[in-house]
Amino acid sequence: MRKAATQARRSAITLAAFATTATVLLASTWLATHQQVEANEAATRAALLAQALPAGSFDNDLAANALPLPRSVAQQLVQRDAAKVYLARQHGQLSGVVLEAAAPNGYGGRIELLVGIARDGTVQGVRVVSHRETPGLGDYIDLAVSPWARQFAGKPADSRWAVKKDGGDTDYISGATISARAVSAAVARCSDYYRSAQARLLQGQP
Amino acid sequence: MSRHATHIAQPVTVSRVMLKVLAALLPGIAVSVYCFGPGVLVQLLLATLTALGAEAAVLRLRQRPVAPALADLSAVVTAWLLALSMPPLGAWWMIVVATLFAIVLGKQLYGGLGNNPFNPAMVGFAVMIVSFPAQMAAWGTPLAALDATAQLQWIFTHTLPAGSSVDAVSSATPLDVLKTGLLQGGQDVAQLLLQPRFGQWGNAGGEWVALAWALGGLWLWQQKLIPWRTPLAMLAGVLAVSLPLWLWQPAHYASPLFHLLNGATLLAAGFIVTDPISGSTTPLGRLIFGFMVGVLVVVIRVFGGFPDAVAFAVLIMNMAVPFIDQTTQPRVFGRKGGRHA
Amino acid sequence: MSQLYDFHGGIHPPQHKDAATGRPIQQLPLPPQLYIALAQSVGNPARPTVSVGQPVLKGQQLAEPDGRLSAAVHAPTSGTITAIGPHPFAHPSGLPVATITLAPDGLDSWQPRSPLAWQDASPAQLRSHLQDMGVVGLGGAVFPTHLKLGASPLATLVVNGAECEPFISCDDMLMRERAAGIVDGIRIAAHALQAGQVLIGIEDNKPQAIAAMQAACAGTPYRVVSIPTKYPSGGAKQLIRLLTGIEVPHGTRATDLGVQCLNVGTLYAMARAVLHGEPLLSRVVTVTGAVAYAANYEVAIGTPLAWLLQQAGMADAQTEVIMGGPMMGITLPDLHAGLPKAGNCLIAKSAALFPPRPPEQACIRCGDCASVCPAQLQPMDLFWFAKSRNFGKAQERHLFDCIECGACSYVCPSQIPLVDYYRFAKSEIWAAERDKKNASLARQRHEFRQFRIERDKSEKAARLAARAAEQAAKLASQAATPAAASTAPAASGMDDAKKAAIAAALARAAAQKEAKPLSEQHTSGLDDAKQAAIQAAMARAAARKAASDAAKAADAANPDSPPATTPAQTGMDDAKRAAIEAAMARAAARKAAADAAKAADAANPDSPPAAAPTQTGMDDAKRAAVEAAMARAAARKAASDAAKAADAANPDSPPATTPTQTGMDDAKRAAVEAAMARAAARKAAAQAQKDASE
Amino acid sequence: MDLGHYLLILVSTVLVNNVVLVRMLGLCPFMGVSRKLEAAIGMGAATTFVLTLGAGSSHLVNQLLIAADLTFLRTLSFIVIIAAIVQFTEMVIHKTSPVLYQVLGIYLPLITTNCAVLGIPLLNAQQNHSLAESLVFGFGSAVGFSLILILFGALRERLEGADIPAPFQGTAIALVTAALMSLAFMGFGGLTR
Amino acid sequence: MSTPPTVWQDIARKGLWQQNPGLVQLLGLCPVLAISNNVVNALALGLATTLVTALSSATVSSVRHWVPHDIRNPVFIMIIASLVTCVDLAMNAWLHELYLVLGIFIPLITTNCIVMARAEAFASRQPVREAAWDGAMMGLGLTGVLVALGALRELLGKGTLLAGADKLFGPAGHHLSLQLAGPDYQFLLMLLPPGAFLGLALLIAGKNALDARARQRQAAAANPATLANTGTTP
Amino acid sequence: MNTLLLALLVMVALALLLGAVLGYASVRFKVDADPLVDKIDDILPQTQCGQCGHPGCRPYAQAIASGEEDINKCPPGGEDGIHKLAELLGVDFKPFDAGAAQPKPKAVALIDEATCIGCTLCIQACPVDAILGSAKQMHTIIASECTGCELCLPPCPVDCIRMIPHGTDLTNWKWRYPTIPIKAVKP
Ligand SMILES: Cc1cc2nc3c(=O)[nH]c(=O)nc-3n(C[C@H](O)[C@H](O)[C@H](O)COP(=O)(O)O)c2cc1C
Ligand SMILES: Cc1cc2nc3c(=O)[nH]c(=O)nc-3n(C[C@H](O)[C@H](O)[C@H](O)COP(=O)(O)O)c2cc1C
Ligand SMILES: Cc1cc2nc3c(=O)[nH]c(=O)nc-3n(C[C@H](O)[C@H](O)[C@H](O)COP(=O)(O)O)c2cc1C
Ligand SMILES: Cc1cc2nc3c(=O)[nH]c(=O)nc-3n(C[C@H](O)[C@H](O)[C@H](O)CO)c2cc1C
Ligand code: SF4
Ligand code: SF4
Ligand code: SF4
Ligand code: SF4
Ligand code: FES
Repeated sequence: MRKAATQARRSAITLAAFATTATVLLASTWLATHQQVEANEAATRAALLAQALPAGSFDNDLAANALPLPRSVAQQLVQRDAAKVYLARQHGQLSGVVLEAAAPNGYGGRIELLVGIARDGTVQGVRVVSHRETPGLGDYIDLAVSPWARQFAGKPADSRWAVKKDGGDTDYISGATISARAVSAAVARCSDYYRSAQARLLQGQP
Repeated sequence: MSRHATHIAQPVTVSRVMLKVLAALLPGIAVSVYCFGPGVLVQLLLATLTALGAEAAVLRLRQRPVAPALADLSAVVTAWLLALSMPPLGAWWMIVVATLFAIVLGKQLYGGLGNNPFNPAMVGFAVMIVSFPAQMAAWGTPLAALDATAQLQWIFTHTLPAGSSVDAVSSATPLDVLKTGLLQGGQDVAQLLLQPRFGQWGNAGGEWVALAWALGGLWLWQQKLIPWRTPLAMLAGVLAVSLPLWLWQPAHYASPLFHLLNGATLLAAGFIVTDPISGSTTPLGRLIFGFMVGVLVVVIRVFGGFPDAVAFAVLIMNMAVPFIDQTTQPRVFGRKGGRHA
Repeated sequence: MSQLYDFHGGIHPPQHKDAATGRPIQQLPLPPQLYIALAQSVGNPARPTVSVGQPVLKGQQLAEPDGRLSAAVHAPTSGTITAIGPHPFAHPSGLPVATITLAPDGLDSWQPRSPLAWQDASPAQLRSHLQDMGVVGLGGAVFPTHLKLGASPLATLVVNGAECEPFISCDDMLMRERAAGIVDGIRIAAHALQAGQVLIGIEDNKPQAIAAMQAACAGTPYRVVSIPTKYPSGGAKQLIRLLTGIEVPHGTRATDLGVQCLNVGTLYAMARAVLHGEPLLSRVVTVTGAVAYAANYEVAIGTPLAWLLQQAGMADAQTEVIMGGPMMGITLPDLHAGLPKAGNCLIAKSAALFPPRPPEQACIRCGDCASVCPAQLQPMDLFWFAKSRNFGKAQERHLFDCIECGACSYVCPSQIPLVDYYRFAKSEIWAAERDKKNASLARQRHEFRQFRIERDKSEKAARLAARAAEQAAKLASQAATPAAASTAPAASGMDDAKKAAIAAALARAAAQKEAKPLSEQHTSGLDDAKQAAIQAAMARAAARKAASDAAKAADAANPDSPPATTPAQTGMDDAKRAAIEAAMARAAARKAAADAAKAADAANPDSPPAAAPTQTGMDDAKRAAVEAAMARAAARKAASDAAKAADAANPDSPPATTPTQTGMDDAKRAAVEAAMARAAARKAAAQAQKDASE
Repeated sequence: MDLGHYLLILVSTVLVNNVVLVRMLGLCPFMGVSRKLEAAIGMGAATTFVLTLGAGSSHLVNQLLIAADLTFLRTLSFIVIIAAIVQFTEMVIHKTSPVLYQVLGIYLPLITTNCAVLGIPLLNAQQNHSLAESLVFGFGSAVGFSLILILFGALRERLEGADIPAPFQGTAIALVTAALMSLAFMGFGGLTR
Repeated sequence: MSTPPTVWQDIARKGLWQQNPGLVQLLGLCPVLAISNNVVNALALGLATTLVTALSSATVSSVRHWVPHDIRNPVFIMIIASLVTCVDLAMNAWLHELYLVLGIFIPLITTNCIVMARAEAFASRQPVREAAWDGAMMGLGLTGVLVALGALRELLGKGTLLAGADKLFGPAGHHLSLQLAGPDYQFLLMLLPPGAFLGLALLIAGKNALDARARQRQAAAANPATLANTGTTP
Repeated sequence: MNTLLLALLVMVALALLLGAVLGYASVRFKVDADPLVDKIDDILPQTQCGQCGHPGCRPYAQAIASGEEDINKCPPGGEDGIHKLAELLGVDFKPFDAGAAQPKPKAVALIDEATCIGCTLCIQACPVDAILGSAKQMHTIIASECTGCELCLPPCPVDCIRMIPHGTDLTNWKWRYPTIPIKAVKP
């Protein structure tokens, strides 16, 4: 057992030496890059949110201005216990909000969305964050695949939030109505919520 | 003269077996043609020609004798079963591509008849539904008023004569309609089934086709060409999932009868799970294989992403066949207990 | 009516039995030549006890069994031995085997027959009588019958009258016509086995046989059971299962489960052998198919098949003929072979009866084969593995439980000759096992050699070290005497000495350690001794034989005898040479025996170093072999000298190559025998070693 | 959270998002150790052990790293832990079960370089799983891996006898088979909506 | 043949063809299959991997004498992991968009079997320069397979080539993208996991066929007499 | 700097702990013998001919086990042997090493006893002690023990040893492969 102890010590020290070198290397790389990385990440986040609200319509850091939604609202919007609303400000004034939302009844399951709404209730943008719609069929709702989602930009609050087939305003792709229907319904819920909560939101409360 | 250890043999051949399978498909084909029109025959023809051509091409490449392989007719069985699973009015290139994948990828890459672990027809079908879900979801309405020339025009040019409704060529299948309806919410199964698409037993016209498949299957069984275990176990698997669900929440889940008469359930029971090559061969293995296919069909139909799941259920279980076979070896004469992995 | 226990699977091929059952068993005249192969049972070929030119009487022993599984061979009629040597044989390989050719003299005169008073005889006596009479199983396996009568008491004796294969009807006719004789046989077997019950299973497509057997069994406790016609109900395992419900697993003897199965023909032959002292000289053969006179014939063993078929009216000598049934029989490669004891049926093929098999197609895994397999195997898997030479897997799936009944081949819609694949796989596996066994023997010998070289080396090293130590010690003592001498050399001298001594001790220890594993086998030493003794005995036998051969050769070479192709001188020389050889061999044998005795002594557990016996045992064997080889060489030299002398003496005589060759052959045989003995000794030693280590 | 939640994770990791066929992790052992069923079973067992343990311990380390704001050390620390677990397992198996060791052969050290073994902890970290979730996620993924490996092993054993066109013999046909398996597994898509 | 190949040529030939990690050794398959649905991603990951293999092989080789046997694995892994993290951080900083696409597969280079395998099998026994060259060649071999597979899948799946090249090459990359089929064309199978397996199978089969042909030609050259009776095999 | 120190602390602690565990385990669970060698040796034909470039089968087995040698170097083992090794080691089958000796039919050595001068050189060469004889005496080969390694051929000064291929008899006759497989010509 003496031998084991010696061997253990030797291995431990060698390993520690390598660990030290590796860590120094890593830490210095990190130091060299972390500012750039953070900037990149912020930009990415901003870009994501910016697809929900047009650039130039706000000047604050949205991610830093997130409020948790009340539980009942979260239940309604995302069918979960927690969700956030991001407050966009222009010159310190509330200029719009971005809501986390979800459509539970997509063809392949939940569709996670960000819905941007201007101060006056106009829908400014809808961005699909994640979905499980059938590739090649229902995935047209994703901006990466088709510009379908852009049709929501600028739609007034009192639009008929339903696919045309059901008598609404939303375009859809025949053979994959469900996906469009699900997104439309989710946007409708957001719009409704905003209208009911507009006053409170203007005061920075969800 | 060749000298074999056994000097006499029954006068059966693979070609004869396959011919009988084709014959057993005829009643179903007849009803299909009655329901969906002559487009079905076009699909069958296209599939057959493609299958034979593909098989010949591969064999030629491999410098193998072509004629005997074509004469065993197994490629035709594959082609027919595939054609019968595809939308009857699908575009011509769809059945061609599907058959190519079935024969080349599903069968010949493994060395041809007898070597393929997966059901070739189902390989072809799965490739298509994954690649072209939209086109694969569009079925013609049964008994739709679309004449032969209009069907041909649709299949080959993707256009319709003036005045024909697109619904006649691109309505969804009952399974799809039900699934969509339920997803949309607001209506329960009973209400949904009132739609004309469902007819009396849940599939206007389609139920007769299904029953004709069953007839063919029974004849095959009577001819001792298929074992009873696999199909029966499959139907039992369908019941084992659909019945409790239906009893539990009839508003959300369709009845077992609906599952039996819709989609490819009975076609599969008679002709697809019974594919001897890709199926299990041990007695217990056949029961497990069939039962699990039945279970998966309903589970994926009800909870999964595909309205009809026969192809995937069969492929998933094909994958498990060698393992099942190895672990369910029957007891050998004189030996204790079975199974030895 | 007793209960029947159906077995899994089975098939119902067309019967075709009527063609040959229309007429009673036919007798035939004696053929001009009889070709009696020496391989008439599952074991080794028998060893001839007669020589060419020797006249023999009917029933006289021609060859004696060589080992337990071997069967004696007798003269089916009286006549003269005209040749002993390779001749076509009824075997699928088409390889010729050692065969005794007998020219009948037409007198058919019996040697004195000695029946056995079986009721008073001990089972051992009965068994040895049966072995002497050459009785083997006539159901197809030609397993020596005396070995099947070993275990008593036995619960059930199953009598196999099923005859399930199409075309064959020899048992059927035998039961119809000679039921009483069969029942006599049953009586003897039941007595020997002390059988609790006797069940006679006959397929229900033989009502006349059933009736005859029932009549013959009247008044006895033996029960005739009619069983459903289904191939292969005549398989021993299937019949046992059918009649008793017992399943005999592969690798288990039926007697361990309290049953034994004997064919009716075997029992009839047994009755003849015991009650009349008649060895197994003839059998009933069904000759059918494309022949004019399909019937069952009673035929002498060794009858040329071509002649027999000609008698039965086979028109075309080129016709392919099956020996056995259409399910399990073999296509005969050469019809010049003599009828073997196993030959129950000859079917001349015709295109109508045997349409050519359609070409083989791929297995579609339909499972038909599995549903008919009486062994409950999955034939398609066996086929799959055999086809792809995956023999390990095939064995795992119990390839060796396959009884090669052919039911699977019969039903296969892909027309795959499945049994061909199983036979191929089985013989490959057997070959691999032989190779494996040889490889492990080779490894042992190689390791022993390594060990020996190592030992020699270390012994040498030890000796050297010891000498060095001595030297050093001497040096040291010399250096130590002058007191004034510097200490350094002394010390170093001392050190050297010590070092050398230590080295020597170490070397010795190592040598001992290495020697140990071998020294632990007392048993092997003993075995070696025994082996050596056996070897000695065999050598002596060989010598005796060589002498008698020589004498015979001398006889043949008698100048009076008609066509004296061989010069008398050479014959004389031969005799001389053989005598010399024999003498030397005898001497060698004696020495080997003495050595063996010594080895045995040495192996005595009391005697000190047990390492020696093993070594000696091994070495002895080798020494004996060397001696044999030397003897041989000497003999050969003598022979060639003699031949030269003869040549010189008689310039007219043709070159004396033949006798020398024969001499060579004899010598070779002796060498082979010695080698075999040695191999056996090795094996026994290895076995003993293994046993000891376990 | 309730049991159903964990069950869902399990079904999702084993079937719907199978590590090998859908996430495409752990493919090297999937291709390399599946020639024989026996080896596949052994590899599955070893991986299950390492992956579950690795998922749990790396979760703990991750908490530490987050607390100390050292997330850039994530990869390094995870892999070191996993390597240690693997090597320890290897030595124990080598000592206690030479048979298993021989079956797993050179692939046991390669568990360290099985992407799944690092990928799953990284996914755990990315998805902010709790300890229990991490464990279930790791275990489920490993079971999914083993399941596929075993079925594939049996399939490949059968393919040994098949008359496969020359260029496809060996790995190519194995990949074709994997393609068809992954095609079949697409059938599970949408099962856990 | 001409002069015997140098060590360097030999290493290169092994890495790029004979012992190609993706086609022959079947190591490093995960990124090959997961990130190969278009050429650009494939190329980016391949280059990143090459960088890591070369650097790690060199490092491993240079420290090989100081590492006790029992902690060989952890040490090698540690070296690789820190190199990978450096690459990861660097890409995150300067190729952010690509970084987002490649996602988890950058840190996973750590466990990319080929990196470790080369460290174990080659670098731990060879001098630094050979080891670095070997690592680079193996990495390039893998990159080659990645790009080939990426091209195959992108072409068959979407009918394009080098779509999104700007992510790697900057705005100028737009001009590299090719659209080779109608905009409607899409064959999803090739873009999904089954397509990845199938594509690699086709590449391997292709290599086998080429090798077989080469062998045959060699045999024929060595023994012209047999040329007549060896037909061409598929 | 703070970050760096913290990082160092964490990593070094981790490394120390694991290094200790591993170092301990490496001694505690040390294994000496490699069971693989036996398994490989079991497959090799034990001809001991050295055609693989190793002095006997076991050294070759050791070389394979340690990964130094390929599995396709043993001519007497034939392709069958390569298959078995490939299966054991879980690697792909590869055809015979093109440069090495190629398999040939099995044979045993036979000494022409008339020519033999009894020099004993062959005895020393035989790896399995299958040759008998002593100085100045004629030598003989025990056919059943001869592995056919041909090692005795070169040393014989009078070239009196020949290799005789194994013949077929009823005991070693084999059923042949049932059909001629329709296989394209092997490349
Ligand atoms: C395999 C498969 C996948 C499908 N995926 C989707 C999907 O992701 N989104 C969708 O809206 N519809 C999808 N559908 C189509 C629906 O089942 C249904 O046919 C359609 O949404 C309703 O038809 P309509 O759009 O013509 O009203 C899919 C169908 C199939 C067969
Ligand atoms: C498939 C098969 C069928 C057999 N059919 C018969 C048969 O019909 N009659 C018979 O006596 N032996 C038959 N045998 C041989 C028996 O298994 C067994 O060897 C014989 O009955 C033992 O008796 P014996 O030693 O007296 O020959 C058959 C063997 C097999 C494998
Ligand atoms: C191998 C292959 C061949 C195809 N051939 C055609 C074709 O000939 N005509 C066609 O319209 N689409 C063809 N497609 C499909 C198209 O690329 C496209 O998916 C389809 O036309 C979608 O159009 P639709 O939805 O408007 O019908 C083919 C796809 C594949 C994979
Ligand atoms: C009863 C029976 C069912 C069959 N079912 C199928 C099938 O479902 N799919 C298929 O491709 N071929 C089927 N075949 C044909 C054949 O078995 C198939 O082409 C092989 O899998 C090709 O090797 C069937 C054949 C028979 C006899
Ligand atoms: S009967 Fe013939 S085709 Fe059917 S499974 Fe058996 S071997 Fe295969
Ligand atoms: S030959 Fe063998 S495998 Fe075939 S049925 Fe008879 S026992 Fe079964
Ligand atoms: S080549 Fe000869 S020495 Fe080498 S392993 Fe084979 S048989 Fe043994
Ligand atoms: S080497 Fe040749 S001459 Fe010398 S003993 Fe051996 S066989 Fe005789
Ligand atoms: S397992 Fe090897 S790269 Fe993923």
